[in-house]
Amino acid sequence: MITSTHYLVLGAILALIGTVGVLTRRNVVVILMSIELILNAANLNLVAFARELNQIQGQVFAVFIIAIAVAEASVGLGILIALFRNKETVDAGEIDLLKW
Amino acid sequence: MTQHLLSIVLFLPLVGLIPLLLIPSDQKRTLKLCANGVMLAGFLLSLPLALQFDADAAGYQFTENAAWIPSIGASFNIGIDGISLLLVMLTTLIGFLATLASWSAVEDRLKEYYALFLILQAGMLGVFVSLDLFLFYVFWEVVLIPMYFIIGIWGGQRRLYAAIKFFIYTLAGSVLMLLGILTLYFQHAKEYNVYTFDLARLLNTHMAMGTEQFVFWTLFLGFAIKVPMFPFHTWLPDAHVEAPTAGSVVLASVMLKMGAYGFVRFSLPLAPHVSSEPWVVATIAALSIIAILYGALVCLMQKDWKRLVAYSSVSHMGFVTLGIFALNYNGIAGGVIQSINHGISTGMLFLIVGVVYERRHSREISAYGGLAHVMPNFAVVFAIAMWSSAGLPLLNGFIGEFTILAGAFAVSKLWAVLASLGVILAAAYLLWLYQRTMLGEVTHEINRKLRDLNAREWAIFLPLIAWAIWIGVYPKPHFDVLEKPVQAIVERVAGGAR
Amino acid sequence: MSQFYTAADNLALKPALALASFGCVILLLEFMLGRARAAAARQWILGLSLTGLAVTAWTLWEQQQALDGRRLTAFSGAISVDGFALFFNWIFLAASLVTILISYRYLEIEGEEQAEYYGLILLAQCGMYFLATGTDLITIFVGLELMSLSFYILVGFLRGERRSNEAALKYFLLGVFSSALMAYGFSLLFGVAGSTRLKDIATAIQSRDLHDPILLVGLAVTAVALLFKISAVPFHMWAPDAYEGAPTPVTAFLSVGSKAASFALLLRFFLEPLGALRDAWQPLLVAVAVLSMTAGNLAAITQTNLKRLIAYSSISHAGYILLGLVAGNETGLQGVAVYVLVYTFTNLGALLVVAALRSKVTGRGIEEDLNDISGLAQRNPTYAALMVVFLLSLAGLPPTAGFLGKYYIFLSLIQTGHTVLAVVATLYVAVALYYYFGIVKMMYMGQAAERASLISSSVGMRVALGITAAATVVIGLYPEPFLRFAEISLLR
Amino acid sequence: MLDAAFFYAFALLAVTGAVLTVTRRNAVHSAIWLIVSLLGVAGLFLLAQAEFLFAVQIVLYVGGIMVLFLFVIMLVNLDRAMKESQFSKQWPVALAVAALAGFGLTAVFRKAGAVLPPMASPAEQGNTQWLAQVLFRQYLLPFELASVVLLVAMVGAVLMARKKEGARS
Repeated sequence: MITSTHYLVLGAILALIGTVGVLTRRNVVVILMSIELILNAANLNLVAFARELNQIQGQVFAVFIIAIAVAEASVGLGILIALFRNKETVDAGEIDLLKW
Repeated sequence: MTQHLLSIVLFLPLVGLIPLLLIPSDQKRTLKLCANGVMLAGFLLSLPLALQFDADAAGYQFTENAAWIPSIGASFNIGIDGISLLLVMLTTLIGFLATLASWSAVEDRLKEYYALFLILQAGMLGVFVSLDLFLFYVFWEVVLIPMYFIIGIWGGQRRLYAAIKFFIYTLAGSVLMLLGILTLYFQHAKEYNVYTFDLARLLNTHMAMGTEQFVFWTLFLGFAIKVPMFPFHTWLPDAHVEAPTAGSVVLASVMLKMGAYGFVRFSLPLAPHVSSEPWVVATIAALSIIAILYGALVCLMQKDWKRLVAYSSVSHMGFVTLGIFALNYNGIAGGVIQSINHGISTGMLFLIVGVVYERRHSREISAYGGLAHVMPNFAVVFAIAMWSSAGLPLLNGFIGEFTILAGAFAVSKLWAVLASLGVILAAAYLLWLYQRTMLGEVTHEINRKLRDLNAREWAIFLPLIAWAIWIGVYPKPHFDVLEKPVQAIVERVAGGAR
Repeated sequence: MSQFYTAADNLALKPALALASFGCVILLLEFMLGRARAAAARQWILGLSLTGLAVTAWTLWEQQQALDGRRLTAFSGAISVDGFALFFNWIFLAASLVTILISYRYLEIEGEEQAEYYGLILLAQCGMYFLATGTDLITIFVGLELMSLSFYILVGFLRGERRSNEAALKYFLLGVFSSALMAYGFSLLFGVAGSTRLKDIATAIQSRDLHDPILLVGLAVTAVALLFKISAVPFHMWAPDAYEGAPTPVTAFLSVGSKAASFALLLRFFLEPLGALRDAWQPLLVAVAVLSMTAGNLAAITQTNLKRLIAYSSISHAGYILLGLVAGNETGLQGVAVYVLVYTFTNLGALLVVAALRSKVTGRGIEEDLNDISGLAQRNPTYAALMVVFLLSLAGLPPTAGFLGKYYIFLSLIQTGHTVLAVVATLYVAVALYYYFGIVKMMYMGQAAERASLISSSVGMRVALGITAAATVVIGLYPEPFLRFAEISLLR
Repeated sequence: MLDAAFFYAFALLAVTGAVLTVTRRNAVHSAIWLIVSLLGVAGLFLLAQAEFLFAVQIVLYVGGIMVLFLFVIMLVNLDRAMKESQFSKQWPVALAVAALAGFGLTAVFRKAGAVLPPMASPAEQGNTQWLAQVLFRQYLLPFELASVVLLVAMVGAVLMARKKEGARS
């Protein structure tokens, strides 16, 4: 049977992959995608808990997280474009005026 | 008027800051007159303190107490006893004379210079009159800041290094001291359920031995660095040498006394058990004797006139701490008197270096020689200062050192013997210095044209000489005011030793 | 839930409503008026944003009067306004006010005079309002994002400057990462409690086995995200870059406003839901605090850029504030409040002087190098003297306000028996003094460089300087009313 | 049984997509794999009776954010980004974090999971209606706040992305 643990483990795996992605990738867009994975992991947890506890609040929280993810992505990409205008790279490692 | 006399003396320099800051920076003469006027007024206003002081009364006089930060139990609580009185008088006098000595020595950024001196003066007075530990700590720290600037802006070649070294060293000591104060404050609150920084009430605190050790040693660090005692003295030569003359004078004459005063006023009464523990006393006495001998030996090797005077401070202040930790009446009273003496004589010695430095811009001893022929008046003044510092009878240094040695002798003959070695060495390096700079033939042609003391310089030296002779010939009034407070401290420590 | 929008809701929402409405209007002003007309109305926009702050101040005052020390819970537990929240909100208000006052001239020099800037500041403050008042995971999360997103944009506001772009991007990436972690942690906390209210989470934690893995993981991840936000070591790497690259007024706002808000959240979290787990997190916080003080102070010594130096010093300040939480007694918490209060004014003041260094005469390129402040005392004695006051206060020397913050922290450590920590913390005061006085040395004893040290002052600058300096000195000399205020705020 | 099969299928989709997202060299490929992963998660939402979230996931993420991502990837210099090395030197850090998180993971494993009951809304309404009820009553405040967040994001993105005109030299 599928239990909430299954969801939690899956969420943890996704969060883990996302974290590794954030820490190791140098392409800014891919880092952003990895962060989306962590957010999705959170959403999976919330949905699973919502069902386990019969609490719709979990799903409501997930809706908020998705909305926030949208907002973050658009701002982030805006910043990226602004940077790209001044310097043609999307490599986080090459952003070197300030020490990383 | 009289019931606020002490506050008036304390805050007058800060009030004087207002007109000083309003004078345009290019009116140098007005600035100088203003600063000197304020300092002179400060000295004159402090005279009634001495005249009205009742030596027979126990406890503090001229006390004032006002709420300041009730929620933490800090109050504006000031007052003086005999110990404070002497140091306050020394401060107001030296403050004025140091300012006067800057008249022609400093021509650069005058407004800032005098403003800093006024702040410094208020801070030092505050340290000596505070009867609330929070207030005391605030004044203690306030003193550091103007001195940093005075050394750093108007100092010599390596002024930046000397200034920051002085600042960091003394600050490190004083923040640790804050921890000691806070521990005491907390212990008192635990015992009486009242949070207060009032010295009189904190004296009633009972502490476990471990806690008292912590309090004692944190306070010790703060005061020992200020004095400075032997292993903590390394900031002193740099600061003294690099500071402008007035800065050195104030630093040596008054600021070092803050440490000695701290021992007498706070360390001994607040932590009587630890201060009277044999190993503590032995340690501190050993450090003091090392300071006396080491300071004197280093003096013998100096080529730099000012550095020599600086190291002589280390040696002389060793006497002061030795006396204080003899823990008997003679020792402590002698320590306080010697603090004043050191203020007078070392102040004079630094002023003397200042006089020639202003004329020749060199501190090398070898740059001078035979000055007695060129500057006879100066030679006389220097001779008096030298004898005073070396402890010649009929001058102040003899009284202080003799009393301290008597106090030390009562505790340990070995201490007294070793310390008297310091007296001999002091005579040696001072006489040798005098010989090299003043006596014999004029070694450098350029020195032939040096002016002798002018009226202003006489005015600076005369009060100091007068005070030196007064203490040397008739020290009784000084010991009279010290009798009650010192007796109280001795009894308290003896009570703690049980 | 009987009524949709109660009177309590209304009272609790007022300041946020004021901030949000003024913020949104200003944010959209350029879209509505057109760029040219908006540019012509610059002063009106400044006036409008100040009006917004005035209205906010009035509503906060109203709340303060109406509550009188009680706690007001609104929106069925989503937010609660109490002394704690009000205290922090006054700090946020002061931070925005000073930021706006110093921004006008700065933006003029940078040629970025856009209305959105002021709107974003007000909206960031709106987000902070919910960080201080929020008692519900969702509200806190959304409020945090409102603040953070506004800051990402503000940090990158100098679009023509590559350093500003890069700072924004780095701050954004790490900020979003920490937000994602926080979301993940929150999701687990929700699972433990079955509710998003902090109150329920606190109850759940008390009734649950402490070794419940979900709870532990949730708490750990949330704690990491919170430490990210206050830039405590080892989660601090974004701060120096963001501080350096951002427009200086934004640096000021970021270093005090965002930090104070994050601390408000951290305090609420560690004291309310996590209060029961004190024994578990205390050693970790000790480690983080000591690391922050050490790394912050040691790194600051080697900095040659003023803003970077202040960034590292602010990391060490975060360490000090955490020590108050480590002590955790009444004094410690009061210390946190007082420390945040004095740090706000002092750091604003110091960065204000740095912002004032930027002038048209200086020409292009943000340097804010230590050399730029060299010889300042000769040309602008007032600015230099006040900078000394700010630096003394940052170092924590009496008689400036900064001493009081340190005083409470030290006292609380002694009261709770953390003597060794207290000794370490005091010795770092001496270290900090060394690099702060490096700046003083440049100002007073350095030679005035050719291009540097001409303050571009404006009315707003001077007013802001007056506010910050007065606060630093007055709190230092006569702190009684402020201490009473901090005390009343926390002891509810 | 069917539930389990669906769960594993979607989970496989989500994990595979995620792994490939963070390992692909080409950012466009990463984006496409992210879509796969997000779709997998969307399927799981459906399975866990979060129909509304399923729709939001598809429309907002896959429809909105991904298009945005792809747009930006195309806009910035793809060829050059491809040639640059793709991984930073932070592997040890990443490994440590992974180990730590792996520990958390096993910790979560140990907890005996509850069998998921079907969700039962209080008023016999659909989950979406229920969600709306709670959203607009209990979470009205954050909902309004979120709209401000989105406004900030919108204005901010425009502000950042548009050219600085009249740039003085």
